[in-house]
Amino acid sequence: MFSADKFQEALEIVVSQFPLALWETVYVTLIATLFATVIGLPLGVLLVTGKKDGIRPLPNWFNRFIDLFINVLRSIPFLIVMILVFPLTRVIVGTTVGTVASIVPLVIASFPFIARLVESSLKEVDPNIIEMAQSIGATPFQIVAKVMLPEAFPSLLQNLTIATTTILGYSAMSGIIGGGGLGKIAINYGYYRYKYLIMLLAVIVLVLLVQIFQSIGSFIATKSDKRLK
Amino acid sequence: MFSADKFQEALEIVVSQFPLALWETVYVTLIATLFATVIGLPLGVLLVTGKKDGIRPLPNWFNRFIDLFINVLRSIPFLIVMILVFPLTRVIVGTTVGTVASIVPLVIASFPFIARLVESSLKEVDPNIIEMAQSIGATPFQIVAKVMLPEAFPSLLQNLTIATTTILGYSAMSGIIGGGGLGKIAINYGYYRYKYLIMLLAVIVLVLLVQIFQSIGSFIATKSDKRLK
Amino acid sequence: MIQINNLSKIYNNEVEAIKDISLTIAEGDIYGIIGLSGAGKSTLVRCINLLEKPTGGTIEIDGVDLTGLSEKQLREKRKEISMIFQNFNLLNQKNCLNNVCLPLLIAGMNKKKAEKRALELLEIVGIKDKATAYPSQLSGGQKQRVAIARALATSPRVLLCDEATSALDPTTTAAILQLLKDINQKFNITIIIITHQMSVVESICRRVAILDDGMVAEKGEVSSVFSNPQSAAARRLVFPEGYDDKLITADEDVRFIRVVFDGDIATSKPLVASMAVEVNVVASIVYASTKSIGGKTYGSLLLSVKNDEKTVKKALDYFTRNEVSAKEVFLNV
Amino acid sequence: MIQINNLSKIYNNEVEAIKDISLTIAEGDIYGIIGLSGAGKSTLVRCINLLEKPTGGTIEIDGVDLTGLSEKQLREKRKEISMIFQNFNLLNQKNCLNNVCLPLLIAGMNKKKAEKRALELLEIVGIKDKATAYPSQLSGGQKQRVAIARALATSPRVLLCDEATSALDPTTTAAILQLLKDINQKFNITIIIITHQMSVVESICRRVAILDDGMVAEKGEVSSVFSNPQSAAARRLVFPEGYDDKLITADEDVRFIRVVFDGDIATSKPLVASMAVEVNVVASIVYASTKSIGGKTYGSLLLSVKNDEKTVKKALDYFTRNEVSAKEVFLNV
Amino acid sequence: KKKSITIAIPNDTTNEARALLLLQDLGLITLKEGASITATINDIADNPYGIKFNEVEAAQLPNILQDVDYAVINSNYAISAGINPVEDSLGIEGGSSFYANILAVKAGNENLPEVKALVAALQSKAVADFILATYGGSVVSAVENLTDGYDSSIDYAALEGVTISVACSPTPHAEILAIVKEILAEVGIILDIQEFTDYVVPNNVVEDGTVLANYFQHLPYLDDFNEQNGTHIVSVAAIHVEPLGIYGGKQTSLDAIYDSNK
Ligand SMILES: Nc1ncnc2c1ncn2[C@@H]1O[C@H](COP(=O)(O)OP(=O)(O)OP(=O)(O)O)[C@@H](O)[C@H]1O
Ligand SMILES: Nc1ncnc2c1ncn2[C@@H]1O[C@H](COP(=O)(O)OP(=O)(O)OP(=O)(O)O)[C@@H](O)[C@H]1O
Ligand SMILES: [Mg+2]
Ligand SMILES: [Mg+2]
Repeated sequence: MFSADKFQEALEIVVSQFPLALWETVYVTLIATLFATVIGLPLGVLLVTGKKDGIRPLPNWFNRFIDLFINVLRSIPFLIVMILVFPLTRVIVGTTVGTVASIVPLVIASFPFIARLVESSLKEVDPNIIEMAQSIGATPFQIVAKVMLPEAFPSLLQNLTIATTTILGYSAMSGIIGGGGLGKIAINYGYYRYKYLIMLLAVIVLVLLVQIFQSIGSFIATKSDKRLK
Repeated sequence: MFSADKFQEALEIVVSQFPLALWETVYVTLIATLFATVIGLPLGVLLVTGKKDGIRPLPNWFNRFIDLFINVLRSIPFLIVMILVFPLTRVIVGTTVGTVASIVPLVIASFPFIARLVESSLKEVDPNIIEMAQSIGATPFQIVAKVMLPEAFPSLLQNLTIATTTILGYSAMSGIIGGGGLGKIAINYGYYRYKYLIMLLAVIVLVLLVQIFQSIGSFIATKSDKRLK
Repeated sequence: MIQINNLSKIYNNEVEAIKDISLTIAEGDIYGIIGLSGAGKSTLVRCINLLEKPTGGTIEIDGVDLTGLSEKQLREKRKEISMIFQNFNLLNQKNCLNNVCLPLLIAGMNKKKAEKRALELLEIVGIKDKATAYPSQLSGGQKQRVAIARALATSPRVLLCDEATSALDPTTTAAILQLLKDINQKFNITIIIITHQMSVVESICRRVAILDDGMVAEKGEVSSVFSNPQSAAARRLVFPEGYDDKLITADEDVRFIRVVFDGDIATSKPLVASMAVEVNVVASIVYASTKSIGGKTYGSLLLSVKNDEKTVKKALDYFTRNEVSAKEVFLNV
Repeated sequence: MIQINNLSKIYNNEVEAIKDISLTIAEGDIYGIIGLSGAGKSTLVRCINLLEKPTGGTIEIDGVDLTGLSEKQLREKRKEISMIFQNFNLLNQKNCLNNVCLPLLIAGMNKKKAEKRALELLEIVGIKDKATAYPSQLSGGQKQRVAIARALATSPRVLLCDEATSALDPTTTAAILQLLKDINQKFNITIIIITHQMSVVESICRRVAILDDGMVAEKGEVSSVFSNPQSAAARRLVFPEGYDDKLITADEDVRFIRVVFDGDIATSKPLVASMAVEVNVVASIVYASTKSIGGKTYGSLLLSVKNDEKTVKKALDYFTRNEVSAKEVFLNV
Repeated sequence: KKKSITIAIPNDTTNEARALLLLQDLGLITLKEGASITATINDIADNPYGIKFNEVEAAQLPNILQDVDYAVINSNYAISAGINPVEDSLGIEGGSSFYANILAVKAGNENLPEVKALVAALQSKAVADFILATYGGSVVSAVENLTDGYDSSIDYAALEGVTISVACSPTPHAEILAIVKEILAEVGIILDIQEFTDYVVPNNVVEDGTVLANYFQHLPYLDDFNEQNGTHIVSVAAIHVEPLGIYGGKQTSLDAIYDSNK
């Protein structure tokens, strides 16, 4: 299927482009995940605590607003998010092209997703335990910080791992605005240039990367879960 | 910002294309979610039950294989998934283009994601309750069907809602292979033709759709959760 | 002082868990709340610190109506009220030490001091060796003791115990009760104890309220309620099947005397036997629950004697002479 | 018959929860397991149905070694063994009725029949009115009763009860125990009861094992173990602080007699008093736990009498004559 | 240290190569010997001005123009974005029909009456007029002998009611096909225009027979595609040319490049 000189060519590209691309993928994914978590986590917390029967009920219009806001961002296709956030990217990064600039739409597209996952994790915390925290006079902030987040930690970690690999998947598309990374190589060579061997190699490295993220995430989540004996 | 004739043009497109596109979006999303769930749910169950300390431990190599398999699919950018599944699409749908054909790559791209979300939900089921089920001689299948799934139901529903909106987002990209829908309109007009008004309108409809999905999902999840009083 | 006025709680507009309850609990008191399963005991104490929003009525602690407080004021107030939950409610992801530390950290103590205090408390409840174990690695009784340690950690002014010793063996129970008694005396804290172990009420409570189907069936000094239960609900609890209508009606020729030992009398004193010898009253033990701790007897006896004014009087006099509190009990409604 | 041989369980390679335990539990027996909190009681019963994989030893039920069974065989076996868990383990998302139905459906009964049977059981445990309530809407005791109903639903051959009445008031406890006794007699099922309520052991168990720090400190007939506990652990449980080293050493001039009432003697018989009058033995009650049900007395008394061979003999004779089982107890080690 | 110049170029095969060839023509870079329609930035032999390249999806170039010094943009995207290729470009490809967009079908179908009818309509004067009027020189008709829209050698009566499907890109192809649709409708032929936003699928669907023809690519791209994928698609007519131009973003003239090496 793959001839000798295709191998030769692929090898060259692997050697010349993969190290940088790998590095770009890793740092774009991690930084985007980091920022998306920084925004998504508090938002997810608000989604749970602000509910009518939550620990710090917020006005109903405000809840609806956050809900709508997240849904708006989640309903916009990533391609369009990329365009829409250009002005924002420009303000933050100074430009809209390149690897660094691609982090902004990634963050915008994924923090609502993380917020929903956080919401889902926090909802699993035993209401009796939250009640206990209220009974000792903990403030809503303390309940979140000292009870809900620690109790939901394994689940949060599990979900953040899911988010990270999703972001990694999205990051492949950032080649569209000049972002780099393995996803871009896979798409550029595989999709636009039919060099399936290179695509395959890029995908293999991506898989390894996801595998590593996933293993680390699951490992810590399982290790840190004190409910299992 | 938007001149009168732009409105005129937008209105025409809204009237002529939106109804079909809306319908396409809804059915592609729902059918894709359905199939992705049909595949992803059992897979997610296997991920939890097959673990070394699960209720039906599977050989280690098998667990690793499923894990790898899911990660492989999760690491391949959606664009590439679309291309790679062409042969499969042809076998299943008979063609590789069009709205119906776009369901296949959507399913392939999203069932691993659903499997992970299901895994995350099922992990939250109280191990003591599973133990109880074992003590009454329930088979692994019965434990899954009668204990784990019902106990995790609100969380599963919450996560499936997340998955549905993510699939809806992905479906926008299926315009590339001739799939239809609001996402395609948003991308074709907004992304390729800079007709932001039409894009905006398409996005608004998408948002409404997500809002509806989300509301239904959250509503049922909350209603069905018997842990809250 | 805790003043509960006309408290009621209706769940989901249909289950009337408690109905129009009024109680006064004096500062420094140890107050028992007993009642059948489902009587509303947990609901009542959960209303005291407003974990459950009452449907009606007020709760005043030291003259402050809790139902009228702002969120923030309520939080401050709650720091003075500890609760031991019926189902422990430990954080699953934190070890015992950190579970006990939690209320201390919430109250603003620094980590180091909190850990020191937590260790002390774990030692007091006898599970210092489990400090680094997680709840899932503990036995039922051990979990309960962590919950007790946590509740005591902040030296609260009010302690609400919802079946705080139900998972403990008698020895550990006695030790925990002694601990509660000690801190009650030393720090004058008010303790409210829900329990279904009558021995717990007898051994540590001063006053008791008996809940029945969401209402207070009876309340008062433990000695008087237990020796002379007026309501059917009280009798059912105080003499679980010891009280039996058949028995009473069949034996119209006996009368009952309840003797309560509160440690003032030495074990070695052979009361029932001596009474027979000394004043010639032959009493039969209908119900007994006593134990001797450090040579003193605690608990109660229900004796039956001949239905005869003089005999009853002789018996009561005998006990009074011996400085044992005794009362005639009327078991027929 | 349940035969436990050299069973041991070590958690995480460090906590030796039970150590080399061997026990034989006869078919149709009601067997009590008592011990201090953390002694290993729950671990032991959890090993019996192999919920906990023992580190060593075997468990034979009716001659079949469970540890050697295949998954499938084990499942079939487990259908004959019900367990009431210390922490209930109810499905939170199912109402009481469906919780009780679960083991029936698992066993293959059709939905309709299962619901009928579940309702019957809920009625028996006294919470039929809560059939459609969810666990979060139940009181502690109500949850426990659902767990009991669930365990009884399948009419098991063996019933493992891990503190099955700890959250229940005395009246409900008595009713549940009566229920257990009835089904034990009617269906000859073997019941293993973990409890820290000595009254439970006394009122329903025939044999008892006392666990101490993971080992069997003592085992045998309830009447003999309770009247003459040999081990320190047993004494600590049987006479919770009633047994007190100081007391014993201080009073070398007394000897102890334990009297067990098993319903054979009428309440109205004034034993202690009569003994004083009739044979002139003045006994003092060191520890008492008795109750009278339907005119019969159940429970036990620990009496102290003068340290004198003749007095002790006279007392024992007196009880024997009155057909009450009594034994001298040696509290000093 | 002076700042280097950045130029954004399309990231898809042919457009990237065309952009690089245009820059070579402008004397900004030199490509390796033999670099052709598949050239990438890896094929740059000499980059005397130290230009940095950003490979961006073709459609996004107008959007990011203001963030780079220059961008090489396809005319169709430039027009859509309100940029006038004739007036605004700092350099533009010649009207060479080398890059003419073609109508392509699977080999063997060239002489089908449906294909012939389609070709006749696409090469009509009406279409040429539409292109001129709508795109004003930024899309140039490549048809030499304009027809009246119909081919006299075919039997239109036999084609009545037939549906012809064509895969195409949204602009300008789909817009041009809209005119064709009207022409064919006159004789009862239904044109099914299927828009695709990528450059791979339209060839695949022609190859597997899902659609009859496609109209989105130029010949060099098709040749490369056939070679790489082993497909057998042939061109039946050249319709229009979309010259690629270089536009100023942060810069207003190409002088900034030439100056940068001084
Ligand atoms: N999963 C576990 N990991 C580590 N240690 C454990 C685990 N489960 C129980 N233990 C320890 O094993 C010992 C015996 O526990 P077990 O639950 O059998 O006690 P128990 O006799 O039932 O006590 P209780 O009356 O308090 O319920 C305890 O010291 C407990 O801390
Ligand atoms: N969240 C709720 N929703 C509906 N009903 C409830 C709820 N919580 C409690 N109840 C009902 O209220 C009544 C009183 O419950 P409560 O928990 O106060 O009883 P309790 O006296 O503590 O009983 P126990 O001794 O069994 O713990 C019970 O009938 C119970 O079913
Ligand atoms: Mg309660
Ligand atoms: Mg236990």
